[in-house]
Amino acid sequence: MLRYALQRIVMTIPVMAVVAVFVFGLLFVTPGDPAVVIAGEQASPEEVQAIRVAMGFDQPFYVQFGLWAQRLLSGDLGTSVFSREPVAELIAQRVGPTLSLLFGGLIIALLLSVPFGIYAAANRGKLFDRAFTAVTVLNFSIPNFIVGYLLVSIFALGLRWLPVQGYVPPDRDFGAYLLGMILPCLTLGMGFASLIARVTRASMLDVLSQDFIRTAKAKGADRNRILFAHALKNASIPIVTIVGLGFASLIGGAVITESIFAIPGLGRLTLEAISHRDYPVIQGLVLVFSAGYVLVNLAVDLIYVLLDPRIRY
Amino acid sequence: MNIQIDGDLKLAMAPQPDRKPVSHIRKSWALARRYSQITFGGTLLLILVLISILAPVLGTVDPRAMDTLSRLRPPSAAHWFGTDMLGRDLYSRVLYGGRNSLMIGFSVMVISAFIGTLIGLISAYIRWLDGVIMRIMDGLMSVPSILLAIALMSLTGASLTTVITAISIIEIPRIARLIRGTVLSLREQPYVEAAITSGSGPFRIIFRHLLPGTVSPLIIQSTYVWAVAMIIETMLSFIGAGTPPTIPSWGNIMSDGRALWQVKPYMVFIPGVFLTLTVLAINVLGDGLRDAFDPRIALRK
Amino acid sequence: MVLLNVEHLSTIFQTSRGDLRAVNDLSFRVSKGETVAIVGESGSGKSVSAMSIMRLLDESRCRLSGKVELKGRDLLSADEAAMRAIRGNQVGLIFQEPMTALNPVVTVGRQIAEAARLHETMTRRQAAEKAIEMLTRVGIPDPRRRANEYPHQLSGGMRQRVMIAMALICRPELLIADEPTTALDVTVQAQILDLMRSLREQFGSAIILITHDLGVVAEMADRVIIMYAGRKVEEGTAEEIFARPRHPYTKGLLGAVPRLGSSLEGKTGRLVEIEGTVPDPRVATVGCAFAPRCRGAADICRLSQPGLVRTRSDHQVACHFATELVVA
Amino acid sequence: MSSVLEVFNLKKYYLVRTGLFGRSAQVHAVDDVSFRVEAGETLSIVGESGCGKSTVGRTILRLVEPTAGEIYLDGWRVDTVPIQGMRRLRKKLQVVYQDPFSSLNPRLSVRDIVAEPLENFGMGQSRSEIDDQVADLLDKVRLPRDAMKRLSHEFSGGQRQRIGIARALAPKPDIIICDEAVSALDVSVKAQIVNLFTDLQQELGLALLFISHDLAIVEHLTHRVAVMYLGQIIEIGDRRTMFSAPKHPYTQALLSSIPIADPKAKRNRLVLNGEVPSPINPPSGCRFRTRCPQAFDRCAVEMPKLAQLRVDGHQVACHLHEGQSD
Repeated sequence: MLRYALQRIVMTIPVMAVVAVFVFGLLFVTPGDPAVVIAGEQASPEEVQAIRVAMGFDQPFYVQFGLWAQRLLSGDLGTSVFSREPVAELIAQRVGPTLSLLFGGLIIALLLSVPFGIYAAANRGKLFDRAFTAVTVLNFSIPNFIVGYLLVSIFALGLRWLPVQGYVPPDRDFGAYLLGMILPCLTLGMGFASLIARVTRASMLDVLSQDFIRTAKAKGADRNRILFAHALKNASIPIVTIVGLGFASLIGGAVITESIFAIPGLGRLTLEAISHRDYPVIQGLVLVFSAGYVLVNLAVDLIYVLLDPRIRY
Repeated sequence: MNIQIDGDLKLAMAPQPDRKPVSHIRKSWALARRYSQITFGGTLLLILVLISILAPVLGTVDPRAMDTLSRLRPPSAAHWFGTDMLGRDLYSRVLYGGRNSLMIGFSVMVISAFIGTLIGLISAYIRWLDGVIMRIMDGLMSVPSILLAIALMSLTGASLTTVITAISIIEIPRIARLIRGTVLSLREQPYVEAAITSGSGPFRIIFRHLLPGTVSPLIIQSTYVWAVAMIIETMLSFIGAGTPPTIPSWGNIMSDGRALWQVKPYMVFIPGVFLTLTVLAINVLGDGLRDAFDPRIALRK
Repeated sequence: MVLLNVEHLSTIFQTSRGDLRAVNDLSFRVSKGETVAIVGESGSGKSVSAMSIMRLLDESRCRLSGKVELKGRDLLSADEAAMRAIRGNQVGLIFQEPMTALNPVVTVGRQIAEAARLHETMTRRQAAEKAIEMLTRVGIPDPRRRANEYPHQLSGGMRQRVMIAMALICRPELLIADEPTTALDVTVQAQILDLMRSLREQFGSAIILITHDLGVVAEMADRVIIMYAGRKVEEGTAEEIFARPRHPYTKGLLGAVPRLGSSLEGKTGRLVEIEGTVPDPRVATVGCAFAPRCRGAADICRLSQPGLVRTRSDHQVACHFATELVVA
Repeated sequence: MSSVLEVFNLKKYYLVRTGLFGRSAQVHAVDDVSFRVEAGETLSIVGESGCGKSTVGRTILRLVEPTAGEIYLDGWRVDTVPIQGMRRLRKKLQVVYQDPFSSLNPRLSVRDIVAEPLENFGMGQSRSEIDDQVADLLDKVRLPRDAMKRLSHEFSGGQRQRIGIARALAPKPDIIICDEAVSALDVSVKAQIVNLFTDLQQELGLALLFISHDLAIVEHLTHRVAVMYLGQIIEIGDRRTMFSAPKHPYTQALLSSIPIADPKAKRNRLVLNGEVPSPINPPSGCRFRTRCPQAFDRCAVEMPKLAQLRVDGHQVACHLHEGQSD
């Protein structure tokens, strides 16, 4: 187990290296002078030159990358061009709301998807299953900001049960924090729920058609036992996989959701960085988000070991 | 040598029992019912595409024409979907915007299908390159797609080309992985081995035995790419990092309506409904194609 | 004493291309402690008939008719709860491919114990002990360790032993074995057949053995049922069938299988061919389903379906020429 | 008689890695196998699953690269030619696969499947010339000519296997490797295909390398038999001797394990204990000793060599029979 974990951790290194090279290289493959890109079209030549020296653009590519990578490995993500603050610090300040949102969204997605997916698979072809299929494909097709606006229209503007937008930190007023997070988490979770639900249904159907299910029936097991004691553990492997793979889209959704609900998280930071052309911050954010994705998938790989004895070590 | 024909052949060659002649309409109807998802998705998509293509003859005005006298008008006979804060006719903007949104999605689909297939094929065939290519694809896939697009867009000026390029870069790894996986599993098929032992060279094997097998998974995946690309374009435009504001697209129209959405929700929801219908049509079509192509699922039905 | 009585059993699948009559008017009996082999090629309906008897088919997609009585109790009209109480308890089942028939993510010990706990009230620990005892009886060395292993850690032969242990743990009166040795190598097959014979002595279970291998039939069966295109075409004691096959299909089957050692008798000429293949079960036939492949087929064979005729007290055949063949 | 196929000391070891940091282990799939196939004869390689018989065939076909050894086809060295040169040699060496479903490309017509080797080996100038040859080949395998236009999935298993045989016959090979070519077929169809092989051999003077686990079928069509166990040939000889007086304890057990379709046949069955050991770590000395009822001390120490017995051409690798060799 330990060796397997180590092996998986080692395997994330090349992936992260590719991301780092990519993020760094982006500035150079884009047409035009990177210093001009960062400074903006209206900047004076002096300003451009200042940025060029500050960012080290006057040195050859490999030197720059070497220096950048060296600083990166020591945890230094660079300094914001706009606020002059260290990028790592900016990210640390904003990470809390985003984590709440991602975690809440994931929980809601799982709660909304897995039970219905199982139920639909167990009742394949019946009315519930058809309705389920229709609802998931519809929900899957609505961009999540529209879902967000719909939810706000109903629950905040219409019924006035929940706040329209804004974020209250949990240490100031925990109740308000929870109340304020319901709609954002629902917005984020619903689209993801459709994806997980579809995979749950499909993989349950796949497992239910296998021979060992017939064996369980032949032993005299009842429907619930077959569904939960025999099928679910087998079916959970693709479910866990899709949660891992879909995490990237969850992160993307979080950026949008934060902007709809005015939550001061990493997504908002990203948008601010874009409007300021604050490239070091964008670099840092892409790296951090990718690392998050890679970590989640590392966790997924480790969960496989618990679920499937055929994976050894 | 006396030639004896098998009984099973006699059986197979025997004239089939006469069937009642079925009219073309009934046959088509039966097919349409059997592949109801393809029929539904395809028809809806066709309608939406036609609406955008025929936008100039569907009672629209110049989508960029501003009329400062009639700003923020609600839907009426003159302006079916109302007007925006610059007094532009929303109905015309939505129809013309659909052209751009659909075109961006379609272009991304074609570009990423082509390049992704090429990369996937190279990866499956040239072993020493496989590791490198796949690590690069893994790296690209581990960057959340919206973020990747934002990063790309923030560096290049906003234009239709850059939007299409950015979204294609996101989707290429997915296609490449699919094609690589399909080719690798097809290569294990005994019929490909049989082609090798029949003396076929690599070109014949690729073009005759491998590529045809990737067509159906590619088509299925491509439809989803189209849908996803349209959603990404909308999201990018919505947060102001997508299609330039001068070009109408569903994302841009919604982005314009964002600030006022609590008072004028139709500015977001009308283009939203069009987008949702389009994505729904494409997704349903994709599901239908998958069920029709995938013999494993089809058998179970 | 009759343990299982099947009368006029038919199984019809509803497919998009029409009704598929997989089992057609099948009747047979199994007495206590008896081994009955059901023999046929793929598509003959032999497996489907076993699944129909135990009501293991998806009944939303097929129709069962006729009568299946286990110790006088009708199974086709029994509700699902009653069937569950019978499955694994009074009737055990073994399947062909032990790799896919075992749950890959549950230890074999637990899978065996589950079969016991579903029918008898016992603690987890008692069930586990009983599972280990069964593993010992089916000849698995080091059963305590093996009980904690997963199916993929066992060899094919051992997996089939696990299946047998699972099927027999409640001492069923009837064991249905669907191609139990087809997926195994011959030397392992010999081991499993040996095991099944010795367990048959110990447990006294009747066995329905479904197979296409006439060699296995000859080694195991008391009575043989030959199926073709969903119908029983011949039935008799094993000795009768092998010594005096009446139906042309049975004769063909026996001739098509090469006999080991035939080269020593200097007769390794051509094998007997049955021309053609099993007919499409969706196409309704008027006459005898075997007629298109039968060398002796006459007009009557294409026009009317032959009924079963008793040619001896222990032998039935469904062929228009059955009685004439006896004379000939 | 001349040898069509000669194999000397063929070895195929696979490396299996146990994880990224794990040690790599060697699977001895084929371990020092030698045999020859004469023109027009059938040599059968029999054994249980995992004994390496299919790997032997795949190595000869260069579908997998041999680890060591020499392979000659009509005197030409096969195992060292570059893969481009191999394509020309394939004309003489064809194969019929086990699965009649997956071995035919579902997207091609029967004509295109059978014509593929003809086109590859330049055996026809025009389309009509190739069509004529395909039609002849369909005659040879007893398929009607109008099958050409149809797709392979319209045919039954036995018919598909005939298509596969037609494809193998197309380049007029000297030898065909039949890799479990009848195993997947139903009993009655199996007999048809076995008979077809026998007829084709007589008619065309083909050599066959018949790889199978079904000894009863093998007995029916073979001239000589090689028995494999854990990657090695443990006994090889002509059919009569092999089936009447098998020498190796494994061959004896294998033959006695086959159920005979006669309820009155009373036999002394030799049921082997245990199962085939792992080819990653084969037993020392004789590979069969862990299951052999007659094993003695020497078997664990020394690997028995395949040695000629006085009986014509019959070779066995067993310490029990060493005294009888010349």
